[in-house]
Formats: sequence, structure tokens, C-alpha cells
Amino acid sequence: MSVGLVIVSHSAKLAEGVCELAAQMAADVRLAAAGGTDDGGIGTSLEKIQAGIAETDQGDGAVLLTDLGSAVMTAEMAMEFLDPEQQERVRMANAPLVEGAVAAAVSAQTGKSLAEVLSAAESAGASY
Amino acid sequence: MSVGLVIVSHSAKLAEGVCELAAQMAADVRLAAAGGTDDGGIGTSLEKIQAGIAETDQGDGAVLLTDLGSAVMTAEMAMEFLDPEQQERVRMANAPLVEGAVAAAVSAQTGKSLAEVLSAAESAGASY
Amino acid sequence: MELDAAWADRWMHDSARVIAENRQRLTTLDREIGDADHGENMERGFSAIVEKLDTDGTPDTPGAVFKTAAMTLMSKVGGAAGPLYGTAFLRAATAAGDSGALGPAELVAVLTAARDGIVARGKAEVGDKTMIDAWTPAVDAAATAQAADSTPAGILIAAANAAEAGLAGTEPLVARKGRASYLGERSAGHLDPGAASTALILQSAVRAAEAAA
Amino acid sequence: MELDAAWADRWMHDSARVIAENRQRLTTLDREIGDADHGENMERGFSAIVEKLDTDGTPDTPGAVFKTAAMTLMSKVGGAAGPLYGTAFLRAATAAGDSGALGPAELVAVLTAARDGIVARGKAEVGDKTMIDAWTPAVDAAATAQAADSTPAGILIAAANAAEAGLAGTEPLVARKGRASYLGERSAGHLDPGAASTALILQSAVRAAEAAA
Ligand SMILES: Nc1ncnc2c1ncn2[C@@H]1O[C@H](COP(=O)(O)OP(=O)(O)O)[C@@H](O)[C@H]1O
Ligand SMILES: Nc1ncnc2c1ncn2[C@@H]1O[C@H](COP(=O)(O)OP(=O)(O)O)[C@@H](O)[C@H]1O
Ligand SMILES: [Mg+2]
Ligand SMILES: [Mg+2]
Ligand SMILES: [Mg+2]
Ligand SMILES: [Mg+2]
Repeated sequence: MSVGLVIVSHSAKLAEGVCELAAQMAADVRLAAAGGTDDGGIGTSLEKIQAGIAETDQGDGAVLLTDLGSAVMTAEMAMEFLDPEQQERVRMANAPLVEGAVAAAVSAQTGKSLAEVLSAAESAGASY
Repeated sequence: MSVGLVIVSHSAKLAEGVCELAAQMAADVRLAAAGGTDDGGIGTSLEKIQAGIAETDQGDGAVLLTDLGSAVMTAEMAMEFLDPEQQERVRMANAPLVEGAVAAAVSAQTGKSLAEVLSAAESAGASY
Repeated sequence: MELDAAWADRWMHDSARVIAENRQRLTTLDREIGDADHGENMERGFSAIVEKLDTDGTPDTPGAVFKTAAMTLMSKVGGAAGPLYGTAFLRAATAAGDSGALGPAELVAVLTAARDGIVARGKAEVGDKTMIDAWTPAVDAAATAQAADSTPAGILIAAANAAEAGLAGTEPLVARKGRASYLGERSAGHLDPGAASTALILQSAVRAAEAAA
Repeated sequence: MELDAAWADRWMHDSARVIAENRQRLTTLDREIGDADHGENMERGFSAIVEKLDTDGTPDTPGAVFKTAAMTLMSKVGGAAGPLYGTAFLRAATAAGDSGALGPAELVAVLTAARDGIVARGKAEVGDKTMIDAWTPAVDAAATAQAADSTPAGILIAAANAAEAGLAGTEPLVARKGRASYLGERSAGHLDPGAASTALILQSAVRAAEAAA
């Protein structure tokens, strides 16, 4: 098993594209695309994020990556609604979406811990 | 007129999603999605990047944003093939793709210069 | 007049109506300094609240109405306003507790909790050109009115008037939170859409209270 | 034996053949430390070169063959190998100029220019676990062989053997460029796919020269 990733974006295509890209180097990592509103518009969906967490966290935890500020807020809400036990293994990365997702996916693929995957995502931001 | 943006990605969906997101706050900015290979696979396409530059640079210049390192190399090649006059107004941003694209798009929408749009993209990277 | 569950239900219905009427205006404000969807976002959220209340029947307490509003806004809005107003109503529900009708002190506690929820969620301060610039003056005015022994309706009027003034005050500000902050100096000279919807919603609370008077 | 346009044409055909034969192997290497597409990328590129040469006919000079290879690789490969080998062959074409057949010094200049093109494009240094770890020993060995008055075929053999040794040397390295660098320490213990394709291509150059002997 490994840490999973939830890609939270305002655009369904963007979230799917990030998963597509990250999957290239992380064939065994669970990646969930939580993009767009429930009715397919541009925006974020609490329900999609919750489903993404449920799908990707199979016990080793999940890292959430977000695009804009309102995605961060919706993702935070989803995290607050988790039961306390699961809350401990679901983290939001303060990282650039695409670059953080690729770095985190590779880290998860090599079996790294939640803290290591999170830090892989967050240090991806520094390489500019 | 304004500075245009070319979104260079290994994934067609990712490039389109970034354009969708950036267009929300930049209705008048020319945004080109140059994602995926010519035959629809994961990878970058010199031709799509060249077409994206041609489409977005209408005299005020264009900024290229990229996902991974090989996208950077393909984009650099596309820039080298431009005629010298156009070369002067086409720039690659050293910025996180999504965050840089949104910041650059908003900057272009408000009529900023090529240098300002580039710097908006590049300082988006710093906010982590 | 009592700030009971029926009042809270009327508040939500009146909000849905005025937001629908002002959809275009809110979206136009958001076009200037955002992504032109605040009207649609808010209408989607409040029409879903009304639908839920109409289908399930009015809950027993104001707190339960706020809880319904919170959950609905969180899942339906799709923009920043969803988690922000959602958290506001969730905190308001907690502050209202099981009370069947809110007294003056409870009302101030509810408004304060709502504002604090928005701050907890969005980390905005007064002057950042957000809905907080309507909420914080509203909460302060409510507390002042309550200290002066106003009725609940009087407290709501004070809050709504202060929110309206707060909205007007957002015009010269440079945004430091939310999408508008991408615009930097260019965000000055426009009203904040979220502050505008806040003023509308607080005016609805007044009308809902007056309807029962 | 002459390193003329016919040689360059045979070189490209032989490369296409061995790359197709080694597609699986290159992709397996890339699966370990990359994205499992180097075999497909290279086969797509070289089969397109061959198609172009067969359709248009062999150009007049080695330089023109390299130019065709460069343009085709740049537009068809889709991965890092595209701009890297594309730039290599473009610089090789420039170094070859209008020469009808490459003498020993020209051959070394062509190989050096190719390697320098890859460095200019990818900024890798020896030891970064990339194709440069095959190219730089190859160029050095070619220069040494030429200084010792080797024939063009001898120079190519020296280059190919050094590339093969360079490939083997990538195994313990930790990648500092390209996708494999994402893996950090975990990239050690695997051969670099691009160094493997480089060794194959330089061996093809030898065979193409021997075929004319
Ligand atoms: N961090 C924040 N804190 C408080 N209010 C905020 C924050 N971010 C945005 N807002 C409010 O949300 C409003 C925009 O809401 P909306 O258009 O629905 O969301 P979005 O920006 O996601 O499209 C802004 O006008 C502002 O009042
Ligand atoms: N910056 C670079 N400099 C030199 N060679 C590189 C660089 N980046 C990648 N490579 C080479 O490219 C090879 C991978 O090629 P390929 O799989 O076609 O590209 P991609 O990584 O885009 O999928 C690597 O094995 C390495 O030899
Ligand atoms: Mg909006
Ligand atoms: Mg929005
Ligand atoms: Mg590869
Ligand atoms: Mg690839």
C-alpha cells in the first residue's frame, strides 16, 4: 500500500490531467481527481473531495493538493468532516499543484510515509 | 490587445484545464493549450507549441508556461525556431504551471507588458 | 416578535428571493474583480436551501435551520462563498444550540460566531476587501445595540445597516484575500461581491423579523 | 570506406532497426526510473526518420541526413529524448556542413557538436545519470583515437565502446537531471535509458561504416 493523492481543482480536466501526468511515474499510487462542481461547472465540490479521500486513503493516508484559495477552503472543510482517526492521516500540501503532485506521486510510489510524501510535494515548490 | 499565454503540458487535459481556469479571470486574454503529443498521447509536441505561439502572440508577445523538464526543452526549441523579431517577445516563465498561469492571465487581462506578465507568473511561485 | 425557527425559515426564504433578484448585480461585481460567478454561486446555494426546507419542513429551532443552510451551502455553492458562508452558518448553528427562540444576547452570539467562522476559514482581516468588511461592522453594531437594550429586531437593523456601510467602504480598498487579490492595485474602485451578498442577507434577516412583528 | 551520405542513411536505418528490437528493453529501463516510454519514444522517432528518408530519397550529404533526423526527432518523439537527440543531430548537421564525406577530424567534430548540443539543451554534466554519461566518454574516446590516426571506422568503434562502458557506469549513479532525478537516491542501481539508446545508436554508426568496408 501507499499514500494516496487527491487533486482538488476548479476544473475537472485540470484535475484529470494532473492525475494522468502523475500516474506516468507512479503506476501503483491511488490518485483521485476531484475537479469541477457537482454539475460539471468550474468550481470545487465538497462531495468530490470527500469521495476522493475515501478512495485514496486505504490506511496509509492521503495528501490533498489544491489549485486556488477557494479549493483550499473546500478541502479544509472536507478534512474537518473526517472522523478524528482518519483526520490524522489526511494532509493538505502547501505546494504548487502540478509540480507538487508529480513529486508526491513519485515519493508515494517508492513507499514513502505520509510525512515524506507531504514534504516531497512541499519542497517541489522551491525549485523555481 | 494583450500578452498571450501558451500552456505547455504533457497532458492535453491538463493544458486545457489550465486554460479553462485562467480564462475565468481573463476573458480577453488569448490562451493556447499545447498539451500532449501530436497523436494524442502523453508528451509534448513541438508543433502544438509553435501553433500556440502563432495563435497567442499578435504583436504584444506571449509567455510560455511548462509542466516538466522535457516540456521546457521542447518549448525552448520552439522559441529558437522563431524568427529573431518574434523571438524578442516570446518568453518562457520559470514558474509553477497552474499558479503562474492564473497570475499571468490576470496580469495580461489588465493590459500589463510582457515583462510584467512574466514577472507576475514568476512571483506566483514564491507564495508557498 | 420572536427569533424562532419560523423566523430563521423566513430569513432563508427572503435571502433566496433577494439573491435571485440581485444575481446579475452580484455577478457583475464579481466580473470586475473576480470570475463573474458570485451571483450564480449564491443563487445555486440559497435556492437549494429553500428547496431543502420546503421538502423536509421547517426544523424545530433556528439552530437547526442554520445547520441545514450550512450543509447545503457547503455542498452546492462551488466557489469561495460556499465554505465561507457554510462555516458561518455552521458556527451560528452551534452558537444557537437548542434554543427555540434567540434572545438579544443569543442573537449577538450567533452573529459573532458566524463572523468568527468566516475568519477561521478565510483568514481575512478588516480592510482586506472581503465579506469580513461587512460582517465585522455588523457584529460590532449588533453588540452595541444589544448593550443599549435594543430588541432583537433593533439589533438586526443595526447589523444590516452597518453591513451596508461596510460594503460601501470596500470600494477604495485593495484586495488582500480571495481572487480579487490577484488584481493588486487594480482591485481598488470596485465593491466587493461577498460584502454585497452579506448586506443583502442581513437585510433579509431584518425583513424576516419584521414580518412577524 | 567513406562516411558519406549513404553511410549516414545506413546509420539511420540500422538505428531504427536496433531501436525497434530494443524497444522493450529501453522501456523497461525507463519504467524503473522514469515513465516507461523511452522505447516507444525512440521507435516513433527513428521509424519516422526512415520513412522520411525512404520517401524523399537519401540526401546528398551526411549533414543533410542529420538535418532530416534532427527535424524528425524534434517533432515526433514527444519526450525528453526528442529535443535532446534533435538538438544533437541539428548541431551535428551544422558541424558536417556541406562535406560529402566526413574525414577523421570532421567525424570527431560532428560527435563533439552532437554532445555539446545535448549539454546545451539539457544542462546535464557527466555523472548526472543521463545520456551524457554515454556521449562524453564516446566523444573523448573518438578524439583520442583520431589523435592516434585511427580510420573513421576505428574512431566510431572507439566511440561506441566508450558509450557502452559509459552506459554501464550509469548504474550506481543518483540521477540529477530528467525524470529520474525525482527518485533521488532510489534512482541508483539502474541503467539510464537514454545512455542505453545512445550506446545502441553509436553501435549502429559502426555497423553502417563496416557495411561499406
Ligand atoms: N479568504 C477570504 N476570506 C473572506 N472572504 C473571502 C475570502 N476569499 C473570498 N472571499 C469572499 O468571497 C467572495 C467571492 O465569492 P465567490 O465568487 O462565490 O467565490 P470564487 O472567488 O471562488 O468565485 C469575495 O467577494 C469575498 O467577499
Ligand atoms: N536534462 C537532460 N540532459 C540530458 N539527458 C537527459 C536530460 N533529461 C533526460 N535525459 C535523458 O532522457 C532519457 C529519457 O528520455 P525519454 O524517456 O524519451 O523522455 P521523458 O523523460 O520525457 O519520458 C533519460 O534516460 C536521460 O538519458
Ligand atoms: Mg467568483
Ligand atoms: Mg468561482
Ligand atoms: Mg520516459
Ligand atoms: Mg515521457
